[in-house]
Amino acid sequence: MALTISYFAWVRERMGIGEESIERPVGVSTVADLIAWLAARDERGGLTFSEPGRVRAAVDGRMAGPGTALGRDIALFPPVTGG
Amino acid sequence: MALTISYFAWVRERMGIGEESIERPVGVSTVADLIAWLAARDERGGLTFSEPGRVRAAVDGRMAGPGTALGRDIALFPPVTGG
Amino acid sequence: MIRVAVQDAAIDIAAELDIHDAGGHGASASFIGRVRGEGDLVELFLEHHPLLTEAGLADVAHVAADRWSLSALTVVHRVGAMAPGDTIVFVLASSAHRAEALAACEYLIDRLKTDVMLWKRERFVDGRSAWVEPREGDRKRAARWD
Amino acid sequence: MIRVAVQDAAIDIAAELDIHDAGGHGASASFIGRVRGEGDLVELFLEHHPLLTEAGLADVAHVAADRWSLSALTVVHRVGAMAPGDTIVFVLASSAHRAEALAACEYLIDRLKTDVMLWKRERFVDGRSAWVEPREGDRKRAARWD
Repeated sequence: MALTISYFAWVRERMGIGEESIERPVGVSTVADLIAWLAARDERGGLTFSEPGRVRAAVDGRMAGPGTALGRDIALFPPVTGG
Repeated sequence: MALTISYFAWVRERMGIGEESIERPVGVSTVADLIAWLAARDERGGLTFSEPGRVRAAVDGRMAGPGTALGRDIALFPPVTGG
Repeated sequence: MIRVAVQDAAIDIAAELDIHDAGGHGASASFIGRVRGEGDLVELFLEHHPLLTEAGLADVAHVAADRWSLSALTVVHRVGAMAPGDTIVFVLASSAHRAEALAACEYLIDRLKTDVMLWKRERFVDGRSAWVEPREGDRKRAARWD
Repeated sequence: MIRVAVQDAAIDIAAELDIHDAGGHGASASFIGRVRGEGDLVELFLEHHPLLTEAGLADVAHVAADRWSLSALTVVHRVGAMAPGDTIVFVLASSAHRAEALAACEYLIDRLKTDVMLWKRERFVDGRSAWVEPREGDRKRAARWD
């Protein structure tokens, strides 16, 4: 199944792209699974996600935790600093 | 010694005047003394100050309690309702 | 900068905001109090003391400036006759930090209600007129800061 | 009335205030957050999520509207590149009662800092650029409302 991943702030800068589409890898079913898979995929991923605890996620437009099941769209980003 | 008394809000309306000057009566040395004296002076005073606890005072520009000594100017008024 | 005014004229909030905006303060908290039109009110008249009202506002403003770290503070109170919807009071507190601005703004409006020499009289459509009685809730809110 | 906007354009505070002023609400509490110019900052860039940022603002606004008795609520957040002194965020809460307006305004600005998808990057006069780290103080202030 296709999965659209978007990146924001320093996660975007380190990944070098704003968005990508991938086929969901076998065995990757939660946010934490995906982050671990991205960290293992290449050097960029390894550097970006060396501290998974610093990364937040939204799945299909809703804030998500590490154990949240993946949907069609996932956004990965640092803790927010608005206001 | 001359004493200027000013009245505000319903205290002014009941007294029928905004300000008056009197010679300080013998034995009248505090805010409470003056209010008691005004209440005894005439019918208007009696009606205005029938409940002395509803009246507040300022002496020479500073908020004052019943026991505060009189100065040159005294303002008598209801509890405030600004803002 | 502390600015305190008691005036008959309508309060020009945009002009007051411009002064703080020019200061580039990180945070500005404001409060606007307006005449409510409930109960067939046609006029609110606010009586003041020609000397003590402004002095009282200035006292409250200086206490706030001592208590919180503020870079600018404005308090404008209208007096005289007002119609429903008119602005009675405007408080604007600016600071580098939002918590300071918010707390000072709330303090000021709470204290204005109980500490400054102002008296409200309401006039209604049927001709009735009455002085507003102080509210216990206002006294309690003001006392939170003691 | 709840109005939420995320925009690149400068925030027109006077226009936003006019909308609430026309409503004749008894009390309006507002908060203005501006770009601070400390530490040789030359630009603040605010990145947002094209869909989720406005949805997040709307969520926070609706929670406030459920929690307090409000007659009107406006939240406008600027995004993109800003200079020191520019307004980043404007919150305006109106109610018949001042305590409700003040509490809702404070709630909104506290929650915006931690719950809405926005990321600040600062650029300094020497060319350095850095993403702003979340502050523990902001997290604690936001958690007071839980």
